[in-house]
Amino acid sequence: MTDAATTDHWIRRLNLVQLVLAGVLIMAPTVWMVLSSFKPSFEVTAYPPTLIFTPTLDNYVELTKTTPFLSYALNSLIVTVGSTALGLLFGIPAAFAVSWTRISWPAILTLAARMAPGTLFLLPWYVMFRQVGMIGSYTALILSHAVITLPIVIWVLLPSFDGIPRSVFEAAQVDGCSVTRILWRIALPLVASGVAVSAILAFVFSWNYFLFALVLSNGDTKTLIAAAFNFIGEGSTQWGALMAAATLIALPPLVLAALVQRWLVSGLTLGAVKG
Amino acid sequence: MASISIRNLVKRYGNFTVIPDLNLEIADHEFVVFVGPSGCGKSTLLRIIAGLEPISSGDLYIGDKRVNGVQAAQRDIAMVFQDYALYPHMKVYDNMSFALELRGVPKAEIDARVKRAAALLHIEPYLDRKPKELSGGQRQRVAMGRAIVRNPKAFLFDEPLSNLDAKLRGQVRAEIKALSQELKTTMVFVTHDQIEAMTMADRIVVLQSGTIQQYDTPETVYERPANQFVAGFIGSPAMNFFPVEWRQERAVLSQGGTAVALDGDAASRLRQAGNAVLGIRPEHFALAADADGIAINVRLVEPLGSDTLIHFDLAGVSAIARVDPSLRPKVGDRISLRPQPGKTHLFDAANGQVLR
Amino acid sequence: MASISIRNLVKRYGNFTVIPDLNLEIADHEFVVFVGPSGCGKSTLLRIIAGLEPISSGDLYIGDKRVNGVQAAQRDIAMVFQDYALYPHMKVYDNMSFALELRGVPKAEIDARVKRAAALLHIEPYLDRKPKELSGGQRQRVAMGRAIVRNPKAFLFDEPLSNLDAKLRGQVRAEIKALSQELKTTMVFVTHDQIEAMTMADRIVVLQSGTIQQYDTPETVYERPANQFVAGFIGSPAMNFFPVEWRQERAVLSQGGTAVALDGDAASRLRQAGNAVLGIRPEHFALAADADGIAINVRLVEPLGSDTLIHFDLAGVSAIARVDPSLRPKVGDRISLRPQPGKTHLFDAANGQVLR
Amino acid sequence: MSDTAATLTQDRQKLEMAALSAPAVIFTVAMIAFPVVYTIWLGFQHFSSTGKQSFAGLANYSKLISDYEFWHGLWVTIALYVLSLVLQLVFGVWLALVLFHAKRLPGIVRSLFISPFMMPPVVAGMMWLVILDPSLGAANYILQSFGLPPSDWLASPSLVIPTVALIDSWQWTPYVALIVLGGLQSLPPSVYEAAQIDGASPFRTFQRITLPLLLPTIVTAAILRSVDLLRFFDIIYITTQGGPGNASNTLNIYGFRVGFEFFNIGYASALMLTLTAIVFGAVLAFNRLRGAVAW
Amino acid sequence: ADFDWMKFKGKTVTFLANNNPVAQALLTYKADFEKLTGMTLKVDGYQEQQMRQRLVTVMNANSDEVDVFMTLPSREGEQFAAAGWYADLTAMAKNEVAKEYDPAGLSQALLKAATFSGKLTSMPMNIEGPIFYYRTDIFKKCGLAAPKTIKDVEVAAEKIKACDSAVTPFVSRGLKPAVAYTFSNMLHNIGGSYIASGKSNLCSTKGKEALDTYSRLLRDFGPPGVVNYSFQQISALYRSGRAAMAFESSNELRTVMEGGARLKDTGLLPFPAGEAGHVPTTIGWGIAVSSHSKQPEAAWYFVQWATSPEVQKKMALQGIAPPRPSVAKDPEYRKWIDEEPVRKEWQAALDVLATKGSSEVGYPIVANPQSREFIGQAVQDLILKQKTVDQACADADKALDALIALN
Ligand SMILES: Nc1ncnc2c1ncn2[C@@H]1O[C@H](COP(=O)(O)OP(=O)(O)OP(=O)(O)O)[C@@H](O)[C@H]1O
Ligand SMILES: Nc1ncnc2c1ncn2[C@@H]1O[C@H](COP(=O)(O)OP(=O)(O)OP(=O)(O)O)[C@@H](O)[C@H]1O
Ligand SMILES: [Mg+2]
Ligand SMILES: [Mg+2]
Repeated sequence: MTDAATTDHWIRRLNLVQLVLAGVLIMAPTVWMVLSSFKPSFEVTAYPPTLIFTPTLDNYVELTKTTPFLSYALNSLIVTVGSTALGLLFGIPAAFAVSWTRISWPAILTLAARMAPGTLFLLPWYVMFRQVGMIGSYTALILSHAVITLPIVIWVLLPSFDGIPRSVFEAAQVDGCSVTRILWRIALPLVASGVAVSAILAFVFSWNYFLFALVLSNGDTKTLIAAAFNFIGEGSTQWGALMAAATLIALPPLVLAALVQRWLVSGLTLGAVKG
Repeated sequence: MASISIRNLVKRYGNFTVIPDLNLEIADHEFVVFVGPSGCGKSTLLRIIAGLEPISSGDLYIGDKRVNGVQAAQRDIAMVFQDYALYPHMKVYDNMSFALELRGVPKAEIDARVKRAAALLHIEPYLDRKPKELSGGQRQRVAMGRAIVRNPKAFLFDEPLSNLDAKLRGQVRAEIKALSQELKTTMVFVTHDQIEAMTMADRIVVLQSGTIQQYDTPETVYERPANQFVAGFIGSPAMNFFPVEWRQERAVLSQGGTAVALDGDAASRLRQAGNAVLGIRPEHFALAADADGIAINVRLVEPLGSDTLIHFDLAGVSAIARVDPSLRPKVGDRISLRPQPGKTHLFDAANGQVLR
Repeated sequence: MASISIRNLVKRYGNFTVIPDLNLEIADHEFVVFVGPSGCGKSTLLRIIAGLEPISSGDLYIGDKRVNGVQAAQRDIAMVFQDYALYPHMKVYDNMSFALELRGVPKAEIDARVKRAAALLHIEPYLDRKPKELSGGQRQRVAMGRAIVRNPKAFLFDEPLSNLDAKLRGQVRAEIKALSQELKTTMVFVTHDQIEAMTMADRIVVLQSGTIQQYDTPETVYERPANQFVAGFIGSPAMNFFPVEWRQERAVLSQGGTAVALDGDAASRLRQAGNAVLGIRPEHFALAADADGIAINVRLVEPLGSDTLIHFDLAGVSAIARVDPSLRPKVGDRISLRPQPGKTHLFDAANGQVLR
Repeated sequence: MSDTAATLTQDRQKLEMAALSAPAVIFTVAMIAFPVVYTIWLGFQHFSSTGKQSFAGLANYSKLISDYEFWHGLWVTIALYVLSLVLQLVFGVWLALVLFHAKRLPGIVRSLFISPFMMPPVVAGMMWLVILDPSLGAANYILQSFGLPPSDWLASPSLVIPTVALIDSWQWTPYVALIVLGGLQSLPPSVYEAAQIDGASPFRTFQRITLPLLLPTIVTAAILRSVDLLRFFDIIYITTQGGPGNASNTLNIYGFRVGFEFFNIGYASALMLTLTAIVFGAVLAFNRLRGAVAW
Repeated sequence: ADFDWMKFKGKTVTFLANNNPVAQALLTYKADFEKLTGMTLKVDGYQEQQMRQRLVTVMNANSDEVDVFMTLPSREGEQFAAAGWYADLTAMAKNEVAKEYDPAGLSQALLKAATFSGKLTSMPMNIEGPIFYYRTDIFKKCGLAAPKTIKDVEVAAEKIKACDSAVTPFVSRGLKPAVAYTFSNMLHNIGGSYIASGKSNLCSTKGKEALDTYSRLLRDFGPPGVVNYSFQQISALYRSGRAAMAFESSNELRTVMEGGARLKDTGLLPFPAGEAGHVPTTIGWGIAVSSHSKQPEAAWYFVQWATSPEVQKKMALQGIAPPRPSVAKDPEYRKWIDEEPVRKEWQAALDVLATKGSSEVGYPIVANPQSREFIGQAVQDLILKQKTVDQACADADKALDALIALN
């Protein structure tokens, strides 16, 4: 008994060590960022780095004072949710079709927009959306961000769909399911974890992308991320406010990730089929 | 309810031809069982009928509609998969009700049908479980249930009972048979179980390497196998084969030259052919007076309860005879056996075709 | 090579107790077969022995080492899974060689062993394929092959032959038996096939709802079932049961009151008990003179080739008799049957225990 | 007649499949067709410093071939790409496994583990700029408090690429991990039982079962990372602007500066298109690989 | 008399702003403008690089979306002017002005810097330039007086290195594109020039001396990793007390003084003189009207308001150095200046900038931004000891000659 118990124990301990190690490496800068957001601006770059300090909310107050933070956040939310939804809406069926037919050019095509440097799109899109009078509209922003979210959704879901045993789909066909039904009723629930991952990723990418908003938005539809830059500049680098902004910006994706966590812990295909 | 008709069907996987050229007519309401060695193409054929596997060439008719390109979903066929293929995310109940839901069957009726099928398959206690919480046999029964709640044009069953115990299997078998009679639905059934094949089938298709060896009623297949393959495949333990010759106006085993008593009909056929393969089923050996029969040494005894199997070597062939357990033979005993008259089979030594 | 010993084993899934309290000793080199209805806990027990399923309470010894917490990888046990669990990304060859590679067996020997197992299972042509390109039976054989290339402390087989045809199954069965004798390895084998159980086992474990009903040699289990469950479970078609009473100094069927001729021994036991359940196997009915036997109406005839089954109703019970096919009974015929003397079983009407 | 009906239905599934990918395809084409054509056109233009345009033929492309900065940028791009990709895939898979086994980790903590890539890249760059500052930064402070020699990090021409790769890996390893974690969730569990029975140690199980089964997912992650890594921009732009010297001047940084700071739009377009072609090639290669490792 | 602020009542003017302190100070009074003119001001504020990116896109698309934008004439003036993005303000600045506007009161140097081919392209919003920050306490401790010449700076650096090893003696910009800003000041002080007879002139004696001195100061007395240093790092280093001398923008005063640690021990000077005396770099943000604007007059009203003495005084009180000497002398502003000694020194330095300044940062050519790259490259090569001075200047000259030829 002791033998087995100790091996088990050691394995668990090893895991714990790795977990802590990974945690420290990954989170230290993040922690540094969050702590910095509670420091007076000049203390952020103090040397030696201060660990003990009197926390202050000044940076956050500053933030709300100098930028219409909430309305930017709302803009960001609209654009991000919109483009994530659009990405999922277009991407899920496409990923399914690509996985089913094993014809991969549509997946590669959607990625094409990600292969080109984003700056390449600025001018043409500005011209294009101006042509139809959509500069500054949420629609233009959502569409442009969907170009980012779509390939993420497709590519993240591809291996998940590939992993579902074919015979489950076949059973559904025999049951009288159309392809679309198979997708929604059978395949989708089985790739829940993939959908969760792709949704998180699409959200984060869209949320943090500023280049397109730079030219396609106007003062009213500017996204939060563009505001973060405003704290960097000659004579105006406000470290504290920047860190506070970054902390607040990182918060929604973090909350989203925590929310969809439970979809990440699945293992549904167990027991479906032999083989 | 529909007939199924397969014409000049060819199926290949890449270079590998599973079915070289197959013709088969299954009448409306008929209960047909496919048997054949593992890998001979039974599942493939079923999947082709279901519309899950494209045809390399040839035609497939269901009713009198050519369905070559028709999608599985449109064929209105129910199928039990060899590997179950349950929906992992659905509870047992939903696995079974899914197809009905799709067809817009009213809730109450769905419920009634699912409950009935569940009762029939003894899976009522598990309706609320997910497939992964079931045992192998239970999963198989769910797969079965998923098919039988429906009322399709045809049922296709791919070894649906292989993981059930004899008793349950007997029950379910009877239920399927009753179902087929009640619904008058065409049924195609793949099984490795001879008893299943014999008791359920209106007709049996014996397949080998994708070609039909015989397509006839169970009795005919058993009693008048078309060739040596069928003869050897159907029946358990398998038929014993001995090369025989017509020598000096009597039938003798080619190896060793022991004389075998054949009835007149068989003897005349052998005389004509000169040499042949003689087939005798284990249960068609009778104990004989010493002079009359062939003396053998008991090499192994397998008591099955209801019968006892005697293994022995004869003319270079390892053979089996099935005898009454009351006989209690012992290893090393020397006994004398002879084929029951009228129960012997003769096959062409070259191509295995039965000699008639 | 090792004995397996299970003491006071309890296994629960959540609230659901699969195995309430189980004790079992499997000797070194022994070939034990588990049988029991679907869902009775056979696979669970196998998985516990393999170390794949944690124990709720109790102890498990392999050899004389307590292995409760030992990981499966350390137990040195080979197992064939009911659902195959092949490695989908490996070719058949690699599926089979993997375990040997892990053990650092030299390449040449690996090759020899894999080739041998493949030959034995008739899967040589598929060594280069991936599992998804195989038929059901072929996959099952690969699963089998993966186990038998090894030389472990014990083999665990979970219905390893269920998808094979009778002929192949017979061959593989014989090979496994030979293997077990050659390697002298402890074997635990789950099957639904009675013939498999009877022919292979040194001892049979009959399980029901996670409890052992009988643990004995095949003959004993067949001939002297410990209780009505075992009696009904072993044998195919199943034993017929009729409630009987001792009335006016003779045995009569409780329902209808028809007299049954029992041999002296059985009669005295029934007299003592007053009432009981009479068990007669289908093959233990003999045709009787009209006066002697019990007259029945043939309800259904099932010709199996080697035998014929007659279904009939008696004393409210639907019963089966197995008779010689030469009899050619027809539905509606009225015939007279009697139990063969010394072949009847009597069970306590209340708890099903055999009356001795 | 029945034949045509049959063919119609036969094609129907193909049609349905096409219908499923149609929205994505149409949307993408609608969004990128114009920019791509426009950029290709720009690539053939010459912009004089006075803003006059003229047709330049292949001049921009021939300039490319003789442009030392281009070749240097290509080298920097590839070095950074390979280094970062390897780091991120290796540690991403590791992190995914660690997280996968830490089943009882509360959701919020788990999402903290993947938080770095949720941080805006600009902020991440700024942050690392401070942390890695040779005089002021926490990194050297920590090194020195352990008695280790300080390092110049981003300021050393020989260290800048590894350092930038490390920063990028800090940020994006969790992203790879998340993708791989999604893949891990969908692996068939029974296979692991079989591996245990076969006597595979945890390491061997990983090497022979998990890794090959995960390969399609890993390749996917590699594809998604490739399209970003080959266009390496944000972190360099924030931290070194391509320096010291041109030690971290990737093609994308170079192209951006040529276009938006030096206003040579024609040449910038040629640069960007070349870069796009390189990314496209990488994606095609990986897509091939994806087909090869599918199971 | 007949100037009517309300002339364009009801119109909307869009202003693309660089979200820096200058714009921030200005936009505090946005409501005043709207009240005064009855116009609506739509502000679109971005960080500098982003603003430029947006501007380039908008202008390239010939869009009228932006009426007014902020610009750095010293950097992109030539380029934007060549591309025709600036509306010509010459006439409007003469005729369309309110009486109190006083265009002549603006820094003439800055106005000149914003004039290209005779066209006035933008009005100055502020004045700024690199100045010399030094630690009076350390200088005292090491027995040093405030440096008067570049030589003094070198000597001081040497001494400080010996006397207080914990601090970095001298810090300035080392980041490639940022170098030109400070380096130009040194070059001009030494008496060098970028271009002589149409050729790049870095390999002249003075040019080489400037390159050598600048890079030597940073290499021998600067912080490790100075090649990545720009205003952020310099301010942070100096503010935390770890640098004795810093050569950095006047704008950074606020950042440097944050937290108050440097308030009492900092001295400010124009960068010490060279052989050519003081030729400080003086630049300023300008505010320009887009040539694509559909309402240049209305836009001009905003420009005029933003650069009016009244508004600039208000901005000055928020620490934005005014490009109008008159404002710098305003009593209210003086009072604010006198509140802190550093402010006094700061203003004194700025006064020198205003009078003696040159706005030449990098090469006075269309490809100015690109020219800064090569200057930076040369300095970095020297700091990193990858080239000799001769090599570095020769390489730079070669590249810059090609650039000049493109003009
Ligand atoms: N994960 C689970 N959760 C709940 N119940 C389970 C789970 N796994 C198995 N069971 C139940 O435990 C019982 C025993 O299962 P087991 O697989 O051992 O049966 P078995 O004897 O192998 O049956 P079969 O012959 O059908 O394979 C079954 O009733 C099954 O429903
Ligand atoms: N995807 C495939 N690629 C290549 N060969 C295949 C593929 N699928 C099946 N086969 C081969 O086709 C033959 C027929 O397979 P099929 O599944 O129809 O056999 P089966 O008669 O159902 O056998 P079993 O009784 O073992 O289930 C087999 O030899 C199998 O190896
Ligand atoms: Mg099959
Ligand atoms: Mg089981």
